[in-house]
Amino acid sequence: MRKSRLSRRTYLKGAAALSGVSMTAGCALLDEDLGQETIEGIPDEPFRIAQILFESGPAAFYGEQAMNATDMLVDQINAEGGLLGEREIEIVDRLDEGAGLDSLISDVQAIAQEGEVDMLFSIISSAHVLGVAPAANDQQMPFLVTMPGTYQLFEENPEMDHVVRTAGSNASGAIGAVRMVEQMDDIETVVTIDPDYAWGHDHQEMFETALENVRPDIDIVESRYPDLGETDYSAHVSAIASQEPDLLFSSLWGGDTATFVSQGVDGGLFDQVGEALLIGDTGAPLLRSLGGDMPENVWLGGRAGYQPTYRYDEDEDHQQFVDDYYDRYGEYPGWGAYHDWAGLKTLQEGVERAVSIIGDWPTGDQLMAAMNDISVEMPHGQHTMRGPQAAAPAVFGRPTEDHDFPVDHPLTTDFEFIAATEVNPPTGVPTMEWVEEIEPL
Amino acid sequence: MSSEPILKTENVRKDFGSIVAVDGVSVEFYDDEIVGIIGPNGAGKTTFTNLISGALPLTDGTIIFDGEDISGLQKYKRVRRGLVRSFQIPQIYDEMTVFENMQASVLSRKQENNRLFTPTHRDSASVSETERLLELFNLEAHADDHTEHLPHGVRKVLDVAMSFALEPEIMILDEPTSGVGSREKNAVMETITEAAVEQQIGLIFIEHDMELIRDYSDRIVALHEGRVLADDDVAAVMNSEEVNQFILEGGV
Amino acid sequence: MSTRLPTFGNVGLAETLQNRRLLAGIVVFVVLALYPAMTLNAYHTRLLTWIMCFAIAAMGFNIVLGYTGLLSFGHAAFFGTGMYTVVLVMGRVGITDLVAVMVIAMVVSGLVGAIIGVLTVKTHEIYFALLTLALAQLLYILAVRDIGGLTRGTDGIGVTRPDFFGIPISELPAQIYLLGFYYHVVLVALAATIVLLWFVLRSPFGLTLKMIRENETRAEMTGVPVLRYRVYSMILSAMVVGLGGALYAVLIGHITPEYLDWTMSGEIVFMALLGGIGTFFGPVVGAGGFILLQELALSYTEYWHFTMGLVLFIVVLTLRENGIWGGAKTLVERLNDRRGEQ
Amino acid sequence: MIPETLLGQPFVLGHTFNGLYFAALLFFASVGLTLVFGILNLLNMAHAAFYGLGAYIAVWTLNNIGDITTTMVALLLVLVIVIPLAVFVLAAALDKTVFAPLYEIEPVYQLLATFGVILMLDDIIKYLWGATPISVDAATNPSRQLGTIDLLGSSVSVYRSFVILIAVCCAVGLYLMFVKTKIGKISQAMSEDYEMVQMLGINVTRVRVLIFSLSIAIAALGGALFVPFAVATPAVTLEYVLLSFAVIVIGGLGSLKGVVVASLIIGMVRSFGIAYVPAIELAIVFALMVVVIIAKPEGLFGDEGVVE
Repeated sequence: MRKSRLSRRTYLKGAAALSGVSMTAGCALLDEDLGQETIEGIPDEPFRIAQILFESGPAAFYGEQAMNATDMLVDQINAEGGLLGEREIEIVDRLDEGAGLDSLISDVQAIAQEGEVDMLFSIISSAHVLGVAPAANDQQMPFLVTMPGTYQLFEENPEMDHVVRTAGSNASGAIGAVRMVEQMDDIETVVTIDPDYAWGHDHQEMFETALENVRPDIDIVESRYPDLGETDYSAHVSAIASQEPDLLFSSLWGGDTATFVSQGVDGGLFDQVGEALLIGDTGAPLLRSLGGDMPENVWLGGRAGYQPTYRYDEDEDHQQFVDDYYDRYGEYPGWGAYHDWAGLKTLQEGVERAVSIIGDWPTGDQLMAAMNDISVEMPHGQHTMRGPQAAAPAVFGRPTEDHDFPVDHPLTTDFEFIAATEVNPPTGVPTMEWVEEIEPL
Repeated sequence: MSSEPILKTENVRKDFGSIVAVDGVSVEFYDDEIVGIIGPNGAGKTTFTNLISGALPLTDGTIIFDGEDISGLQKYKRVRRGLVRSFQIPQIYDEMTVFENMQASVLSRKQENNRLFTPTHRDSASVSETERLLELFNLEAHADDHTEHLPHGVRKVLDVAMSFALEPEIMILDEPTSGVGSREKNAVMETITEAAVEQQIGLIFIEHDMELIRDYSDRIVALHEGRVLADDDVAAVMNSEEVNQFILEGGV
Repeated sequence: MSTRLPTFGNVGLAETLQNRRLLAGIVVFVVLALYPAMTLNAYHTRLLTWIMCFAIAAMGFNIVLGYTGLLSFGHAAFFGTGMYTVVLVMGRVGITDLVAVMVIAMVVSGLVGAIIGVLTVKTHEIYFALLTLALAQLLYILAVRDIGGLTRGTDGIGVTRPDFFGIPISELPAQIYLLGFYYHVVLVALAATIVLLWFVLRSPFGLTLKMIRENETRAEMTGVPVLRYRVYSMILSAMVVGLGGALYAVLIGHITPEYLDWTMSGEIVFMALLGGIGTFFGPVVGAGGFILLQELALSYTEYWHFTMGLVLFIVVLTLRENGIWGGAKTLVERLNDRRGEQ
Repeated sequence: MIPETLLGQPFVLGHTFNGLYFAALLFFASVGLTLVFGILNLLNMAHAAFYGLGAYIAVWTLNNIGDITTTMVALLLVLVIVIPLAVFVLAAALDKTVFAPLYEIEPVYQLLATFGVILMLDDIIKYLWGATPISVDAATNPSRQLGTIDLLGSSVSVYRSFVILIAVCCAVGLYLMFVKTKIGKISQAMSEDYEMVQMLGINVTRVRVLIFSLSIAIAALGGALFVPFAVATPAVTLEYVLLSFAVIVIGGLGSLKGVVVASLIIGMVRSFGIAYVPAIELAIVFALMVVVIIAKPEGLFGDEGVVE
């Protein structure tokens, strides 16, 4: 949805590109004398963000959480005066990913053309980010990517200097799961079930490859790929139950996990499997929608510790975030909310860092450069950017009914934490090459 | 009469399930005669013409055209050889003009359907031939009209004219005057037969109107229950006892 | 007997009319060609490129619906084939010249068109629509499931920019490439498609397709090998639609199987119908109308599906095969008539 | 490779049960489509959208009914009687307004106009219930409350058995309606010769509204029964539009028997397909559709009238 058709301004960005001005890239920018490119002082108008997310379709599950968290956090930041306490943030536009890639790219073009937006923010779909990010980068339009996990984003487009991603890549979830299995006893057979698109296939491939390295004694006896948005898993459930595997691994996410688990419970699936590792982005809203149906022999988690109960008592910021969110929306934040929280935190830090180095409000290029190699404090500890890409740890927990929160659905407890260094490739190493060489701990 | 028949059916048979619609019909047709086909409803007249034109596959028997067996030949190939039919209900192209309808036939006869780049209105050869044909059939006044709203009689004439444009050796007309006002019937038949004689086209026509049959046929084939009841000159057939019993009195 | 050209007075009239149309066409072409340089508006230029790609596709589609009279719900197959051919030819085969890539995309789409054409040749009306839909959907599943390992499933594949006759033009900055160069390539492709189809559809070949549309039995009984011409029509249509898809692939830069899905076919049908399937320029107008309408609806409401659905519903019920282009033409004719009377 | 355990009897039974359940849902989604086409000559692409609508209405009702009642009988009555009845009334109103002009136009235009209706209905659902998938709360969810029973060594969902039973009743009911009742006989006559029935002085509009609304109500019934075991998502509509077309094409347009047989075929193909050849399961359905249209365009039972 594009609410604003802002007045057309002079064609600044495009003209710069047309006249062939080459932009200096990366951190080098920060070290140089940037006199004429900087803007004097802090601009009067707010920092304008266009948010891209699903407002329709199955993935609106995340879109809604992300939108809620962003609205809440922006209000909070602005209540303190805004970025640096001086410049307010305004969400001037929201683009619906449900409109498809054509519309997204064309709208990004329009936004860049109008020059009335300072940064693009969020985005959910891996397929979309692979199309939109290069297009935004071509327009030299800053783009802070918060949710999609595809490891191909920067590996396929290594040149992008106007894009950063504050979410860990899907490697952290898949390899985190392998690290979990590594420590488990009595596991001989595994069945995997993942959604039938690159997200699912990537997860399965990384999981299988790495598991072969660290636990060659374990067999993956079957791999299933239901459609994204499948409404009836009963055939899959029967087929998996018949295998009676020691472990079930799944990267199904959002509503798909909910449907799968509830139909699995119905078909007695979790009595037939030893343990289940559900690493799709699963959080409090999922547990809420499942009600009392969550079996006990599952591990929930994956990239980053995005569970409201994780270090709730130890981390004041986290506690405040969770409570505020609950007060405002009547439910606990899910992964979509946490992802955008990490994004906004990184933006705040990036602005501070840039200003402390150059002494002036940064241009878009400088801001993006400043967000490279930065780290922010998140519930799971330091959330570190390696270049433009975040390296997140993996956290897993058990569902429990036994908690002090004012909701009658299970939340997670008994957390296992796996450090970011264990579940992310070193800087510069392609993900799949690293996965193939992974070694036992 | 020419010595060799242009079209010959040998023991042609057609079954629909257990019903035998055409039961071993053998007839010869020549390119310089007009043959009327008569018979009560259900006698197999239309099925017989459909077999000849290829609209229906034969159950048994042979169809010889111009000395060659065409029993299994595709419809359009029979047309290209000169075996053409018109329809009881006019089959014309509704959303096209009369001129285009006619030119479509002319171009198809010349097998120029695959020409890609000359606009049809610039193709002077087919344009002038189309005009000549329209004049011949008194259709030039309607040349630019869409055929959809034309009076039935005009549509009927156009249908027949389009078949003439194919320059056939022999032409089958399925009730050429059905739906035409009784006063115009003779005029329509007159136009058709004159054109046929002029261009040396053999005619086969199915008709219920016995007067037209008597006036315009050289020969009559009478069908009854899928078989040939009589095949002779007009007077002989009309006076045949069997024909009178089964067809003429039966009230067609 | 052939003394008759003059009696058809409208030939002369048509000639003048055509010249006026030709003139108008040239003016439009020149204005469009100069537009990016004059306005430097990247958004408009991109939007125009987008519209022109789909205008080509919609015109190609209308060969089957408007001229041959068959509603295909599977033209996404050709559009998507054009797109994926570009990616695969550039990525896997290593051919990077724009013209070569486009020609190959057309040939491959034409082949797919031949196969689908042959398989559907004996069906009509809804059976034809549903059969084309099912066949295209098979192709879609092939791409989604990444069978053969070519498509990378729903995440799709990125497209690099092709060069032009050995000039390494792909190294230009994106803006200059798309606005300065590629826009004009698409414009020329659209102009060429219009001119070519203008002649083809007025030729005996085009008349033959119309014969099939109006009365297949009669066409057959006039000696036309109907089945063969239906396949020809499908091949020609597939090639043009494939060209549209191939051009669009470079513009969008990233391809997903969505472009093979039946809803994509629905969009192409929608465009042609909106503009007017009974008119030559209708599909071009329809592509523009559809995309502008969608952009407009998207900018004012999140309920843009409703808006589009309502428009489709109303167009089908009121304008039918005339579409907005045919409707506008009728309106102009009526106004002219009235002026004539006064 | 098929693991041997998969061929064991309990699992074949399990897949058969899943297939029957899926066939039941397909039957609900497609039977009205084929009846409306066969009797009223309307090809309503938007038909399955009412399946989606039924699902949303059911989810909404069940999630709000908790304060009034949680009795199982009441919940099931809501799904089987109340919701279809409400949609029946809605459909009657739509028939008189939105769909009335569509009866007059060519099938090809019907297809396109009703494609527009899908788009509109899509957004109406989104406006009313949002785009996030919703599931039925456990407390008022018959599927979860009824649980499972052991049958021949495998656990069988009670609720899903109930859905299959309703589908069988529905099919038998329709059959009886067509052969026994006057309205059924008129409908059959209409499918053969609409004009003739009109000329006999029968109020065809009333029959039309009845058949149309009944058909839509059955689709909504299917959606309502579907949702307790699954979730309501906007994608349900489009999925079932395609599948229901596959069903009626394979079964033969306008044939009740065809819908039953084709639903069973596709249900089984999907169930066993997902279990044994998951990668090409959906491809099998479309391949089947292609083969049927090419080899026998009238479908398996398409040339035999509504109930032959």
